[in-house]
Amino acid sequence: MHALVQYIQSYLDSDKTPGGAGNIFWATVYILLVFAGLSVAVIAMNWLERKILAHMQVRLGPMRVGPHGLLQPIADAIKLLLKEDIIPAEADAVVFWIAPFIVVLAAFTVFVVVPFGPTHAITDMNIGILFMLGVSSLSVLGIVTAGWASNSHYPLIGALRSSAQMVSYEVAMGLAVVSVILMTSLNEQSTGTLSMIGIVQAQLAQQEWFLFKFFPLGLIGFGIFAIAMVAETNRAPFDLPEAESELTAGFHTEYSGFRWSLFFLAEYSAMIAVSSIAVTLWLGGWLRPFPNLLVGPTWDLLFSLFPGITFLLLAAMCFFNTARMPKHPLFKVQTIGLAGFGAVLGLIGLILVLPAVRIRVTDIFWFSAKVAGFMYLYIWYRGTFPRYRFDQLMKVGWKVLLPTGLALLVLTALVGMRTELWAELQGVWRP
Amino acid sequence: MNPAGMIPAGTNPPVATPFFFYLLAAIMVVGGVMVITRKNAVHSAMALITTLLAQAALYLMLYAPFVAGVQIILYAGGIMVLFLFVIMLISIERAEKERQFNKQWLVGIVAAAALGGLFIAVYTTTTKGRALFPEGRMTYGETQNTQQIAALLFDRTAGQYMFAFEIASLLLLVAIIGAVVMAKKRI
Amino acid sequence: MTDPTSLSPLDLETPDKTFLDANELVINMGPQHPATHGVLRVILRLDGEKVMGLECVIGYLHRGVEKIAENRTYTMFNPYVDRMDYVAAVSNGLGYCEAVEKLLNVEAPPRAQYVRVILTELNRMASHQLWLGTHALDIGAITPLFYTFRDREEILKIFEKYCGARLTTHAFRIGGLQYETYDGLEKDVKTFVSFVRPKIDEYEELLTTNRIWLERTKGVGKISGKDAIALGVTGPVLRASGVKWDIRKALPYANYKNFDFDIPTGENGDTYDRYLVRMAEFRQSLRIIEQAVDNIPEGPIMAKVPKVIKPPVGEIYHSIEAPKGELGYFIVSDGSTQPYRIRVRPPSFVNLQALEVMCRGQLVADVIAVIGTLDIVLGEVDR
Amino acid sequence: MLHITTLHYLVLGAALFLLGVIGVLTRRNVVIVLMSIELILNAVNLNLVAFSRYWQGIHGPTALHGQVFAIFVITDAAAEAAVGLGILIAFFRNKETVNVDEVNLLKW
Repeated sequence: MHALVQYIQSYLDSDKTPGGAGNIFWATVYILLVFAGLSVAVIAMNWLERKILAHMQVRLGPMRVGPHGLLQPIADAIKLLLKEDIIPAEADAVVFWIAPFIVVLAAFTVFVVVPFGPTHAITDMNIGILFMLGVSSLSVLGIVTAGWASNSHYPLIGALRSSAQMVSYEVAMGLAVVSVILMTSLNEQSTGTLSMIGIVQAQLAQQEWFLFKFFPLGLIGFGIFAIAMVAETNRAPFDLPEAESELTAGFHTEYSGFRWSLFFLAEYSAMIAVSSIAVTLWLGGWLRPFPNLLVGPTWDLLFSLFPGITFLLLAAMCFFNTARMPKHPLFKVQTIGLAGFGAVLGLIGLILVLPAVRIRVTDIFWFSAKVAGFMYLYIWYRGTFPRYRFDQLMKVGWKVLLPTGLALLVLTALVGMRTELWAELQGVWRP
Repeated sequence: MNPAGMIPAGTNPPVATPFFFYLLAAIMVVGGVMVITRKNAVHSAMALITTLLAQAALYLMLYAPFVAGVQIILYAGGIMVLFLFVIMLISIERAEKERQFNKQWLVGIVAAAALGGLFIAVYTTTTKGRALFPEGRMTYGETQNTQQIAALLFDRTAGQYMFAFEIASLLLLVAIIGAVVMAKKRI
Repeated sequence: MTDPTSLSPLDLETPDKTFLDANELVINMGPQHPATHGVLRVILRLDGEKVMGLECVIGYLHRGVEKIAENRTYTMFNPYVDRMDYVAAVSNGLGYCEAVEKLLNVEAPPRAQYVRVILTELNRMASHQLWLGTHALDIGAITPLFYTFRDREEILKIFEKYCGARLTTHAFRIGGLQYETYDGLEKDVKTFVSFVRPKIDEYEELLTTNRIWLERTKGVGKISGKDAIALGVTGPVLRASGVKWDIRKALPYANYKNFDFDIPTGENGDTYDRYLVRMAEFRQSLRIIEQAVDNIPEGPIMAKVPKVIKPPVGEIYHSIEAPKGELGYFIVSDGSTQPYRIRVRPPSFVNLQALEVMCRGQLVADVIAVIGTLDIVLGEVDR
Repeated sequence: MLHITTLHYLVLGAALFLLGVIGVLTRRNVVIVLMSIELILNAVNLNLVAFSRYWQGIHGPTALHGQVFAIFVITDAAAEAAVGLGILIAFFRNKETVNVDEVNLLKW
């Protein structure tokens, strides 16, 4: 028993990830935490998307289930779970059954290497970014098989479109990622890295987010990735596979209930996954703003107060809206619910202000905040853009992003090697 | 991270190696059998994907994470998607009802059995009481694997495979053009 | 493979289409397709995703409006016309009432004319707003739909206040108006004009320079002015092809000649130009409404029309510029209380005939955009 | 049993190789024949990576030639699959079949 406690405690002083330290207990804890956090994030994202999109479109969005529709995702989940699980008669039952699980597994497995902080990742792999791209590309298999197994035309066309789109944009995405990996090798030993943690540490060491590296090269790479990641997740304006006006609902037309909700879960966690890649590669991952410029205990204290303050602000918003609730007996439950929700948020905020908690969550907070920015962008795109036509989508992928990516790669290499190249050139000209 | 990229013995040993090896090996063999026995090509493809993923895990156990990554991204995510695409483009309803094995299946089995006998003969050969392949002496950590492969491929001094690498890229280019020429309706 | 020698000469002349060539795919779009705006069925002949030809199958919403007219008195038929183009009911009513007035040789008093113009132009805006929302939705932009419906609501509120109905208004009567305007109509309309003007900029901000919108609409569904005239296309679709033809100017009805407004035209005749023309028409409608509201004269709202309408024997064709194009009524009277025959020239029906010309050679996704840009209402197509 | 040696990997590779060979020699469906070829290539790859680890034990951690070979084999597999499936599509378009034993004419 004592040995077990010691085993558990031994990790707490480690400066490695649980996987890196080989601590199975903490690895399991981290896996559960990431899984739970992801589920909560997907649920919150569901509500936020509906709310934000609604407010962009001069609507209110869900308002009935719980105060301001806060319980709507839960109601939706219950409805989906209680729905009859229909497998079409002519469908290939086994493949139909497996397909959503492939998608969900692919979408969740990538979070093994997502670095929420220098030690806050399940594990750090030597091939981290390659692993993320590879595993997230596996979801194509699930989509293709889902469309095929439905044995129906719309899902099949939707699946083919979807996977053609994902495979095409993976190319551009990969090129943008490689340009970042070239940037990581700009140190004395010129040791680049594929590790997600290593990439962030390289940004810290070079005192620059890769977004601004070799301006505007980093920005272009980020732009390519930011476009490709929207296409990769089949979201607006690249949501052709789900173009309602053409294809009903894409590859998951025949799915219902629980299995459909798996696709839904996978879509949102894939969005979070690609956003975390973008954050890690270009936006400094878990690093707080100006980690090299604004140093010192005062700044550290100030920036580590952000998580608590954010939650307290959210709590204040809840209380403000509680005060604005109609004073009618019918709204009593809702008012109490909103106040209770605000109280929970406030409590979380207070806990996050505690020094012991503060230093441990600040990295996670900055990472999540950056990812949340991307999530907002996704919603914003959906509210703003019309849908691309399929040939235009392919044109953007192959004729715009791919050549830009190739040029970017070559330019990044040239700029990164400029001193060596210059020395070489001088050697050639003056023998 | 020490310079040699070597994990000192005892700090972080692999967990339950035999168990995972046999588990993955069983998955691979069952997957392989399913690949060659399924009527439906999609089922075959799914079985092959399972085999490939299990093999990627075996690569990880062999301290070859980069190959494992390439296996996942290229094989499972690229080539198999291509296979599934083609299977869906060509109708397979008819193919399922037809005879699955060709007329020379017996010859094939016999030839394969002969080959298997050869394998057994080779692997059971011992020279002076020693097996042909004794166990490797050390296990190496994977922290520098990618960098070392890159050094072999690209480094000016240590790199031996740069020419081969360029040839491989040419091969891919030829394959792209070939595939487009073959598959396009009107050029 | 068949042995080539066994083929008949005829077979050799027409080689098998499937050989080394994609076979033409015939698919049905509709009648329950979400993007066909009702119950239009389009039979598409496709080569891959390219449209080789198409055929519209209509009549799923046929109610025999023209036949009904033969068994109703002139007054009784008036509400029926609202049910044709149900998003522009006021225009339908205006056309019918003016046609019968022409047959009776009476003219609505000036006050009625002004109110008619205001309501018709408001209705034109409502119709265009509905078109914009659904058209953008078809192309994938969901937000404009909510914006346009928010603003259309204000128009419908004015209609409701005036005549009690929102959609099938039945606002006009033969000879003028049924109702005197309510107190504050002018104020309501003026408030609406100042409210909606920035909103139109808002729609344009979302779409006009949006890259994806440009890519989806520019060069899509092109039709030349010549083709458009040959096919009898009218309204914004014709004007977008560069033909300056607007019945409000060409054959002025009501009192449109008193108003100062422009006819917006396009150049290329593609979907984007049609969009621009309609957006410009919003602004022209606002101009007309402003002029009309400022100058509503006092006076009677009904001309002297007999209780029982019994037009003299004869026939009349009267057309107006409905939001979708030329809406014409051809009425044959045999001197009785019921029309001998009424024939409606619905703009949607005629414009729909241009669909094949516009879509040939385009992609399937463009068919949806083109159906949207034609702004058809199946109630009017099928009648 | 307790130690997984190189031989274990070699036996597994041999088994997969044999499965692939059987598939290639007996199946009629071209797609499955191509998949069997992938199986063979993978068996080879497994051997190469196992050899690589064995070689590392003798020549130090940078002796990764087997892994480099495996990467080249994967590249070849990609090229082979692309061309093979391209041929398959052209073939299917002409003959409406995917059976290997019906490809017995040099010309049709």
